[in-house]
Amino acid sequence: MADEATRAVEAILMLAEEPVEPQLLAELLELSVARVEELCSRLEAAYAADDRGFVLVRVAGGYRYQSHPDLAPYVERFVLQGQTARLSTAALETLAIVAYRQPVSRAQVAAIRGVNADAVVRTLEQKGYVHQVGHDPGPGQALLYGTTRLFLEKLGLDAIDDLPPLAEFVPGPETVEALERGLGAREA
Amino acid sequence: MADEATRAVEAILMLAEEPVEPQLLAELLELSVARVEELCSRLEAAYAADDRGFVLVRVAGGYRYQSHPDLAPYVERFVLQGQTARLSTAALETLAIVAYRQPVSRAQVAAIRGVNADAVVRTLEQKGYVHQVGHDPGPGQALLYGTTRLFLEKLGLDAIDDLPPLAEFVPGPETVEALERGLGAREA
Amino acid sequence: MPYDVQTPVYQGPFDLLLHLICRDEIDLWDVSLSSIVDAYVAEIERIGTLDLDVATEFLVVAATLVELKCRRLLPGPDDVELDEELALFEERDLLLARLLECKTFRNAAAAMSRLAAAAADSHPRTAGLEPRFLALTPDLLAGLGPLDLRAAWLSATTPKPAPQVDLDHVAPVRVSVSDVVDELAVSLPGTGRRSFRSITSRLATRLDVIVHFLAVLELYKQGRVELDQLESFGDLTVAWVAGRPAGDGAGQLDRVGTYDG
Repeated sequence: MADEATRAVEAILMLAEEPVEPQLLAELLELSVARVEELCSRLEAAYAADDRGFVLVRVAGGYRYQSHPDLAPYVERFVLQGQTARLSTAALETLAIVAYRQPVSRAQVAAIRGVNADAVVRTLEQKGYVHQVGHDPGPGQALLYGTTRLFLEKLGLDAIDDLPPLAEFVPGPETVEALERGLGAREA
Repeated sequence: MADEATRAVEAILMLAEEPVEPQLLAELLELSVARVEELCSRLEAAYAADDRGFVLVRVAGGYRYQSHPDLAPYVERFVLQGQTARLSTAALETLAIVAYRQPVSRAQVAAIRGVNADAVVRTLEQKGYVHQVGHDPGPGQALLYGTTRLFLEKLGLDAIDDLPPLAEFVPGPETVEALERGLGAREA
Repeated sequence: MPYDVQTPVYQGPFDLLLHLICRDEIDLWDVSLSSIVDAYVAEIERIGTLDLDVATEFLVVAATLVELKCRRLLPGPDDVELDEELALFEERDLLLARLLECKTFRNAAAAMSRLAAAAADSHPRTAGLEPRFLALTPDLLAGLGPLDLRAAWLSATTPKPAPQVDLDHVAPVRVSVSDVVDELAVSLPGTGRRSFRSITSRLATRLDVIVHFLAVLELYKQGRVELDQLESFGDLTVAWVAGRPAGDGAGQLDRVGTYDG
């Protein structure tokens, strides 16, 4: 017999439209956040053990139901509309810079990519992946950007800290060498 | 070990916004309707046996997940907690499109927003902000929607003409194209 | 609904430089200056009508590369000041650092793209409230004003505004270094010594002059012209090397773009 709290979590998540934060669940159920997280972990495990076609995931700071990834072929037949267009390389690179360097100004993004970033940042803002988070205190008061909750949802991340560390992406020694050689820093 | 068809039913129902007819499930899964109904009955029974906080119900000619009726007090608390107290961006944008473009069909709204608008329009209709105002004279006879008196009252407007003008804004080619496509599209 | 269209155009000067160095595995010092500059000029031509900032960045990086490379071509370190040499190293290291940074974020972008692709296989439930609970929801329009509605309309419909920079005042770049090398190989043999200023006197833009200068350096490298400069910043005299008429060099002209040394 499942306990009432666990069943209540299932009921609430079934009709939530966005990931539900464990804090809110804790408040509604008059339980500690830790207990809520424990209940959710158990549910996740139970669905996996029962081999259900849906999963309970923690994303963007909350819990929600999603279809099981391995059923994507069936689901895609059903969800014809609302498919978002793939992001361009330029948009992805800009998004990466905002994600790792936030809060960051458009000028800073432009400096890293070597091209004007205004149009791309505007597009990302319209799509809801980045938003304005403040102003640079320095002269010029440049607008600063950060990533949104939607961004976390799209990447299936719980929090921005769950991004792989940037250090993992620093080019390897071969690339560094090739670049150094290319620029004449090393004799060929 | 659950079979693939059962899992696919769960996945599809999990992300459907409206009850899904067994005919559609049968088509998507390449099964007979009778088989689909059998799978769904088994799922209903399994959730009941596992004492889940949600139920699979047959409603309005289709299947959908709902919260278990005996958990209504928690759900009510969740609703009142204000998690859904303001319109989602999707709903607000849809409302704006209906307000400025009325009379407008759901297909046209979907074409402008790029995602299916049925569930959102239904919510707005249930809340009494929009209502059906007629049929498109063209083929398909799509239902056309407009805003209600309640909407005007809530926004403190006398008449719909009192909405801030969009004069300085000219829709770009994508929007125009989407509108045209929407006009030609069959009402979903 | 606006779509991002992926075009084969390079995403800025670093992109092009990374492409030249990494993807083609080219040692910039083994290829001719002209092919580097040609690649940059080609990109500037392609993007020139779109975005002045991008074109400027291309020019800055191209200029740095040209400067680095020219130092290699010019004879002996004796006449190069130590300070200048150090400044040049600094510029080079800065360029290297920027390339590495750019590449790092490019790798991160690829990883994020994979994460997004994996996440896209799993669709969220967004069905929302069951009708029986809808009556409970508070006034959804509370605190909403007409201007919010207008803003929502704009966010729903605003297409991506294409960047529009009026570049009518910028003359399009038409010549490449190899074109000019060909041209000079035809015109120079008949004229003996000519000053660089007279060669370039009718050119409209600074970029054209630079391209001609690079072409002259290319011919010098091939041993087909002699250069004479009496004083720093003075005019350069270009003389065709006798005995090597244009016809002879046809084979070599095709090979502009590769150095032997």
